[in-house]
Amino acid sequence: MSEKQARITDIGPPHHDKFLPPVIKENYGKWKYHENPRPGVLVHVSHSGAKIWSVRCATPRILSVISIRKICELADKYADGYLRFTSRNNFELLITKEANVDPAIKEAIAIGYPVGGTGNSLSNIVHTQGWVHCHSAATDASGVVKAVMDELFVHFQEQKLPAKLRIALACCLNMCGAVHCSDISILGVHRRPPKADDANLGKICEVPNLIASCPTAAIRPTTKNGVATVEIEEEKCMFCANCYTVCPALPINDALNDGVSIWVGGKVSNARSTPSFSKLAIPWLPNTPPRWPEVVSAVKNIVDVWAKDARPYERVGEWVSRIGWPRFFKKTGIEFTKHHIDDFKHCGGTFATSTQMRHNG
Amino acid sequence: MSEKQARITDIGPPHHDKFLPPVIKENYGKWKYHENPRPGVLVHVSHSGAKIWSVRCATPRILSVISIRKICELADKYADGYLRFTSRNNFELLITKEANVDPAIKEAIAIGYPVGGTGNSLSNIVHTQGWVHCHSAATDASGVVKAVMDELFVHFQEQKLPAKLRIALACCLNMCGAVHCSDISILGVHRRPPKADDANLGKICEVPNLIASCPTAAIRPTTKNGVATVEIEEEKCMFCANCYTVCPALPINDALNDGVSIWVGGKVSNARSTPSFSKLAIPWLPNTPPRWPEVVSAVKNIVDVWAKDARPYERVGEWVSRIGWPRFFKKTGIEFTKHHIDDFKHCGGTFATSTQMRHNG
Amino acid sequence: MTDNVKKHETPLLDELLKGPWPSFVKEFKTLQDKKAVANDLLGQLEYSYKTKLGYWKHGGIVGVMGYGGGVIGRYSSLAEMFPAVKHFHTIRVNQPAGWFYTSKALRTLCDIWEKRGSGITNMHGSTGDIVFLGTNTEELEPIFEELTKEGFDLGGSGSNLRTPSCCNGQARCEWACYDTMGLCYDLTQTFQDELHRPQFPYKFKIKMAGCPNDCVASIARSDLSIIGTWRDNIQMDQSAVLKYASDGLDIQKIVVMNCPTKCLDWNGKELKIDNSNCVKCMHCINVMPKALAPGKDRGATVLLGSKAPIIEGAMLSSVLIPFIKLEPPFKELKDVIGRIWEPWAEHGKNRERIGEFIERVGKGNFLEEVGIDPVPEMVKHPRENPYIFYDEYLEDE
Amino acid sequence: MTDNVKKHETPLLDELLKGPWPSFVKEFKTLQDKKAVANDLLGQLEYSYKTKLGYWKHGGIVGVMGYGGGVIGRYSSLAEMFPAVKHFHTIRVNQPAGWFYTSKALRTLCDIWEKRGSGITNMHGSTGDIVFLGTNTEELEPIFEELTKEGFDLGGSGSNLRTPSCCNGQARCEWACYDTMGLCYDLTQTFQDELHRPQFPYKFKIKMAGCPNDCVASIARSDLSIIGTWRDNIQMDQSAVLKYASDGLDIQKIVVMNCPTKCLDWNGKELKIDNSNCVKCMHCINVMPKALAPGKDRGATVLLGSKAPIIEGAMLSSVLIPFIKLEPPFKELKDVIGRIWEPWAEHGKNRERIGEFIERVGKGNFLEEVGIDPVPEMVKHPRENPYIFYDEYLEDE
Ligand code: SRM
Ligand code: SRM
Ligand code: SRM
Ligand code: SRM
Ligand code: SF4
Ligand code: SF4
Ligand code: SF4
Ligand code: SF4
Ligand code: SF4
Ligand code: SF4
Ligand code: SF4
Ligand code: SF4
Repeated sequence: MSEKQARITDIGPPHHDKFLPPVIKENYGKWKYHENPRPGVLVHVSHSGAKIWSVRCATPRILSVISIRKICELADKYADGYLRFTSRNNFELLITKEANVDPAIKEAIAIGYPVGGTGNSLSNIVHTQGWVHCHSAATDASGVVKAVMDELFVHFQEQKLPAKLRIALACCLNMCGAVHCSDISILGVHRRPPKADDANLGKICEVPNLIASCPTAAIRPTTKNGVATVEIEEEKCMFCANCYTVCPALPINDALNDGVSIWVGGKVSNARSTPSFSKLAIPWLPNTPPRWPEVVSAVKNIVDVWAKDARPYERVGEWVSRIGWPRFFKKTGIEFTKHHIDDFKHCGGTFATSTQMRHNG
Repeated sequence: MSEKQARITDIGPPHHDKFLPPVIKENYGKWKYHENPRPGVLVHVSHSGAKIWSVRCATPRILSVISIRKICELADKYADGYLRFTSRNNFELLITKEANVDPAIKEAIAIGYPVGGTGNSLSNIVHTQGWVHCHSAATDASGVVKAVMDELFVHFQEQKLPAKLRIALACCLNMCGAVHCSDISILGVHRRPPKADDANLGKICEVPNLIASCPTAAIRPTTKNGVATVEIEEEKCMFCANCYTVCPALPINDALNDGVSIWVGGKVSNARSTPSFSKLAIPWLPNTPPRWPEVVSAVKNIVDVWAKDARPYERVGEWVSRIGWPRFFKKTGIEFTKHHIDDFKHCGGTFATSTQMRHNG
Repeated sequence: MTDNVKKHETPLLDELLKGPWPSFVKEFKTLQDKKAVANDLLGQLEYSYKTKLGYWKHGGIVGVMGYGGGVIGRYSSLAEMFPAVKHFHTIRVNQPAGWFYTSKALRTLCDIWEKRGSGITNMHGSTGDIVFLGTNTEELEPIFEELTKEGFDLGGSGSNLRTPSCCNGQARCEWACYDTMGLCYDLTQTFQDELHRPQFPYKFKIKMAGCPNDCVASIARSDLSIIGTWRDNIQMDQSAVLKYASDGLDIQKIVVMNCPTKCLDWNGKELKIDNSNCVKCMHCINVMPKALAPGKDRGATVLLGSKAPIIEGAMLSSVLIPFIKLEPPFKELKDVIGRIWEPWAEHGKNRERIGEFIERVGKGNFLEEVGIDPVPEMVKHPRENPYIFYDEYLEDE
Repeated sequence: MTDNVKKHETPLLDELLKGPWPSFVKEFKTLQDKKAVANDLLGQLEYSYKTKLGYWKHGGIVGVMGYGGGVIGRYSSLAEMFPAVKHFHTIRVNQPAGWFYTSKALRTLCDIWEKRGSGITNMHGSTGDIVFLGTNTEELEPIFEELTKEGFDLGGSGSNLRTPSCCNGQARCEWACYDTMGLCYDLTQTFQDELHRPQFPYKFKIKMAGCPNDCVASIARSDLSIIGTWRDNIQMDQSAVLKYASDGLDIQKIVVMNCPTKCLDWNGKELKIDNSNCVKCMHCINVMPKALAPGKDRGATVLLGSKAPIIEGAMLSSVLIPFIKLEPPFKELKDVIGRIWEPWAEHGKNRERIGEFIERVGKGNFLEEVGIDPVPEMVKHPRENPYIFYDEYLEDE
């Protein structure tokens, strides 16, 4: 009992007050407006007249303690040691003295943390673990992100896009990155049913649970070489990997057929249009490490077409809503296939139930 | 064999050519435009300059041979014997001589067939059999229609509504009248589970079929007094009557609890907005023959509020889309209940998934 | 009274003789003295009004020889009180396309029906048929014989093709983009066998509208909806536009602002249409029929699958063919109809409408089966869920 | 190298050292010489890049004493080739609200993690945690002890409340309609037990955004989404509007035309807002932050149920409470949270998120259970199907 008391638990995170720069503490809840003097920089102005400059710097999200310490030095030097991370894995130096802003930017860039991602730009890609840490990944996360951001880098640095551009990546259908609601999403997918490890399955997994885990009832119990295992009805499998999550003896990874799908037109904000899901653009592209050229050029193509065609403040989905899906496919040159037509449970609502069409568009 | 040959079958309907007035035959496919000189009258003008006047007269849809013969006389007198019926059960005298139009109108009205229903008016109510002929009816059809049209009669005669107003009625969920897509719909509903006729059920119906017919799996086999019958799990029953369609020994009618629901905002045309389903406005009103005053005043109320508030050419659903459902309920004074919230299979798509709201509306 | 039966009192129904709208009760009353069946129908209906219940029984297959449809069997459960409606079957008579008649033809129908049935009709049923309301089983064959002699045939019921119907189209409407009545007649004749003999999992309805106004509600009420449209530019008479304006039409507010794609532009002097963005909704044309008209390259959009809610919820038809030319003998269309029936007839479950079937097997698979290429016009938007049934994959060499 | 292991060659990964975007490979490389685990992680990842497969195994519950979450157990299936990553568990450390840090705090975290783990992190995980990427089972307790000593605690995993997160709100944003960070801290502390000990059918996430821009994607990524909004009129400084106009902003095109309810009116001199039709979408405010601001009667909309697609398809959160005032101690909100957890915890199926639960039992029933009145703001539109589970009826007297 005494031992238990000594052990500290359930304290929760430290209170953020400890980490706020004085100017923020003093003006908490009193901000009046902000300006965006250059890409990557915001200045928030208080009703009191006080100001705080935020310099937004990109990270690869994976950070070693070495790098974090370097970032700390930067914060010490220009921001009195105050900084924060954003909901998209950038960090922001919170600077009180305007004079520190430009030098901070210069040094951040110099040590490898580009500045940008504000306003109508492309910010960091929300992403997940991939082959770095997850058992479930149908593709890598960080590698694809790096390759795509290298190609689209100018859009992070500049604010010349029609609207904010939010890209997300998830390495499997679990979608730990918010790919279900992003302007452009990159999603790792399997294309072959899981292959039962017959020898071990019965030992590791509970067969009834396993059977129940399959949303399409594709899994049937069977016996092979005298041991209980399962077989997968290939026609019914939609490669969701839910069975694999439940039972590790049903690996679904397939070097040749795993790959990447591309989705477009989702959003989260309530600005102008309501939040909406991403829609399928490209069902499958191959996994081609280290730089996934097919994925990179597919994403770039969509960005280019959108950037050229959209009106100001028109997010990708809003742009497609205006021009219509037929034109999206035409303008991007992406092929429309039977896979684009929803055939899951609630598919009826996605069918075109009107004669309204741009026949001579 | 010879007998069989004598029997005429599979001849299909007579060719319509036989029934077209000469001016239509000559100008078939050559009409240039039309005008709507007064409510109930259309004049179509051909590229050739030829004209045809149509005088639209209401019917109760149920017509005796006596009445049809009277209508024939009218057609003979003013329209050279040519007439047609419309997709909403009105008839139209097809008149070649302009001079016949006014006398035709006068006489039609005199013998009980009011003229109107064109342009932005209320036309006839599409409806079904009700207690006149159907086993499945949860309300009468013709009686409700008569009561509602008596009340809204002015809107049939005039064209002062914001847009076309299409009302439909179906006496049960089978919805033989197009109530699923009408501006205002009147739908007969049951509210109690079917009661098995235990003594006869096993004889008349196949129990497995019957069980399979229930979409919510509310029907369970059982034995009573030694005979096979079924019992209904009351909590699971959604009163759809599908079981009764399959098995007459499961009557669902209930004098006290059958009644009428009101739906709004559906449409069929592709004009402006795309076709859309009707939505629940009032879950239940009592069956109060002969004149259903609750139903009549509920419909009238909706029509009045819409007529006052809508912009030109705004159908009921388009109007609600603009003002939002919260205001629809506020303006009409209709109570919003848990029954308005969809809880059927695809309900998720009907939930409000945005913060966009008129808080100070 | 043909028979010596007491005339039923109908105090409740009599209430519905009042008021300006034509009264269905009056229709029964005109025959009450002449026909026992009308009298008993009134009696039973009055009883329904009193008790708030219906008293009809379904079930029991009745019909005419060789046909699997066209008659709806119905029996009174109060036959002892109302013996004349003990049997009260309806007969569905296939209407002429567009519901055009001469008084002569109507009188012929009346004569047959007065002789052999209740004398009461629906003009028309919801599907489009002439509905003869109420007769005995024994009268069915004679009625059929007399009808066919006069050139009329029965309509559909049961798991058949149902009676196709259409708007009046080119007969009396300037907007019809194809000959709806011609097509309706042609399809009805071509598919007589499907209309009269059950060969489907469930009913199949066809409705034809000449333009996107859809005056027969085909997109909501038919498994196959054929709706006229055009591919080129709206035809415009600029001077007629000006005339509307000077006559007081607020073109900006009433026309321009209601265009779903905002592809109209009106500067007070000229109306401009960005036809590449026009979705052929008809609104501007509807408001200014003398100034605007559908284009010249006309045809139809073919949609599939609408139905009432039983049992998975109502459906609207969805796009199968964005644009098809429709000229007699309508070969391409008929070919498509045959092809869509095939997989449904073969794999459809009992009481599964084609729209439900398509959702169950997947529209993509259905298209493959039918041999139609998927196009984005078929969907509101591509899929949102990642559950793709990939059917292509690579194999190790 | 701490251990005497050969440095793995990584020709494929080295390709990702090139290019302008910061390289995650570089992050591993900075530790490759110092830590065998970094070296073997690089080795295994290079092998993944070569073979296009991942090599991690899940399963096996690992964690710290008394907690049911906060650690994700992970094992290499290539442990013979890469022994240092045989165990490679992640630790989720509950971030401070709004992800604010001092360099001092960060250095403390770095020191602990360099000593006891791979030295590699995610700043931050998708749910918001500080993610410590890769350590051994034996290190878990020591790490936990050192973290708590420094004032940090673990975040959530498993069928727990997950680590709540929020936008920076009033700390640095003029639009925050309530104190997101204050609320986030408060809820996290209040629900420590739910966060650390599994007591739900599945995970439960809370995200808080200060305004409808939703900078933490709460409406898409949290079972409970609390999004700031206001009830009164937009605050406007007309002269600042004019300044935007004279600075070249096309107010008509960029602002007015993009308003979802077209409730703005701009005549070149004055901007008028029909606030009764404003749906608080933020767009006009976003474009003109110096001229417009949310109203003064501020609070939040509470929405429920968003999640990723497994297994019924993705969901967005839907409205539970259209407007709620949010002042410490947030009693009403906490009360609601307790009430929504109750039926779900009791009746939810294993691995059933609350959004799925609500769809299964019916939102109306759920509301009844929770004691919240249904209002039309909860739905896009009322039901379209007639399958109403009436639960009131009349009985014969
Ligand atoms: C006669 C009829 C077709 C037939 O073959 O029988 C017909 C005839 C015409 N319709 Fe229709 N419509 C007829 C049923 C319909 C239906 C179907 C229905 O009501 O079930 C619809 C779809 C209704 C819906 O959307 O729910 C329909 C939607 C229209 C529209 C689009 C209205 C809208 O703004 O949504 C127009 C255009 C207009 O009137 O502006 C139109 C226009 C017309 C025009 C002007 C076409 C023309 O140039 O001849 C005709 C006269 C309309 C009038 O009443 O003023 N017609 N029209 C039908 C008359 C029914 C009746 O007795 O009232
Ligand atoms: C007579 C008619 C109503 C009317 O008063 O006009 C009618 C009457 C019946 N309909 Fe219908 N339906 C009639 C048009 C419709 C329509 C409208 C249409 O065709 O445009 C629909 C909605 C569209 C559709 O097909 O979905 C319709 C949807 C149904 C359904 C639901 C089908 C579904 O898949 O959801 C049923 C239920 C069934 O088939 O068991 C049904 C069943 C029935 C039955 C056969 C019920 C029964 O088992 O007794 C009714 C016979 C009543 C009787 O006393 O004759 N009726 N039925 C219509 C046919 C007349 C005609 O041939 O012209
Ligand atoms: C670490 C993290 C991804 C990342 O790289 O950031 C993550 C990683 C995993 N997620 Fe996740 N999820 C992470 C945020 C999310 C999010 C985003 C969010 O929280 O905003 C989602 C989508 C939102 C949601 O909750 O639906 C998400 C939806 C899932 C799902 C699907 C749940 C569903 O109901 O659809 C699963 C599947 C499951 O639970 O079995 C899952 C399961 C997993 C597992 C536990 C899979 C497994 O069984 O091993 C992953 C462990 C990977 C690993 O190697 O550590 N993860 N997961 C995120 C947590 C870090 C943190 O605590 O900050
Ligand atoms: C720092 C951050 C919040 C945080 O606590 O971390 C933030 C901060 C701001 N957001 Fe945000 N947003 C942040 C993530 C988001 C997200 C979430 C996401 O991306 O996952 C969204 C929803 C995205 C979506 O809809 O898919 C988001 C949607 C917005 C919007 C609405 C954009 C739109 O038109 O749809 C605005 C308004 C605007 O910029 O016009 C906005 C505006 C702002 C303002 C201007 C608010 C203010 O006055 O301080 C801040 C600077 C924005 C900028 O980048 O120019 N913020 N913002 C997040 C920065 C992420 C990053 O590193 O890039
Ligand atoms: S998206 Fe899938 S593979 Fe990627 S981290 Fe999440 S569960 Fe793992
Ligand atoms: S991957 Fe999904 S669909 Fe395929 S067997 Fe496993 S659980 Fe079933
Ligand atoms: S709606 Fe129902 S009750 Fe009415 S005619 Fe059709 S099947 Fe019969
Ligand atoms: S009425 Fe419908 S839900 Fe109720 S038992 Fe019959 S089939 Fe089932
Ligand atoms: S559908 Fe079109 S073509 Fe047919 S009658 Fe109506 S308006 Fe005319
Ligand atoms: S037909 Fe419809 S979409 Fe085309 S220009 Fe006219 S109003 Fe616009
Ligand atoms: S959600 Fe609103 S309050 Fe929070 S940071 Fe974004 S804009 Fe500011
Ligand atoms: S907040 Fe949105 S809805 Fe309100 S006035 Fe501004 S743009 Fe319009």
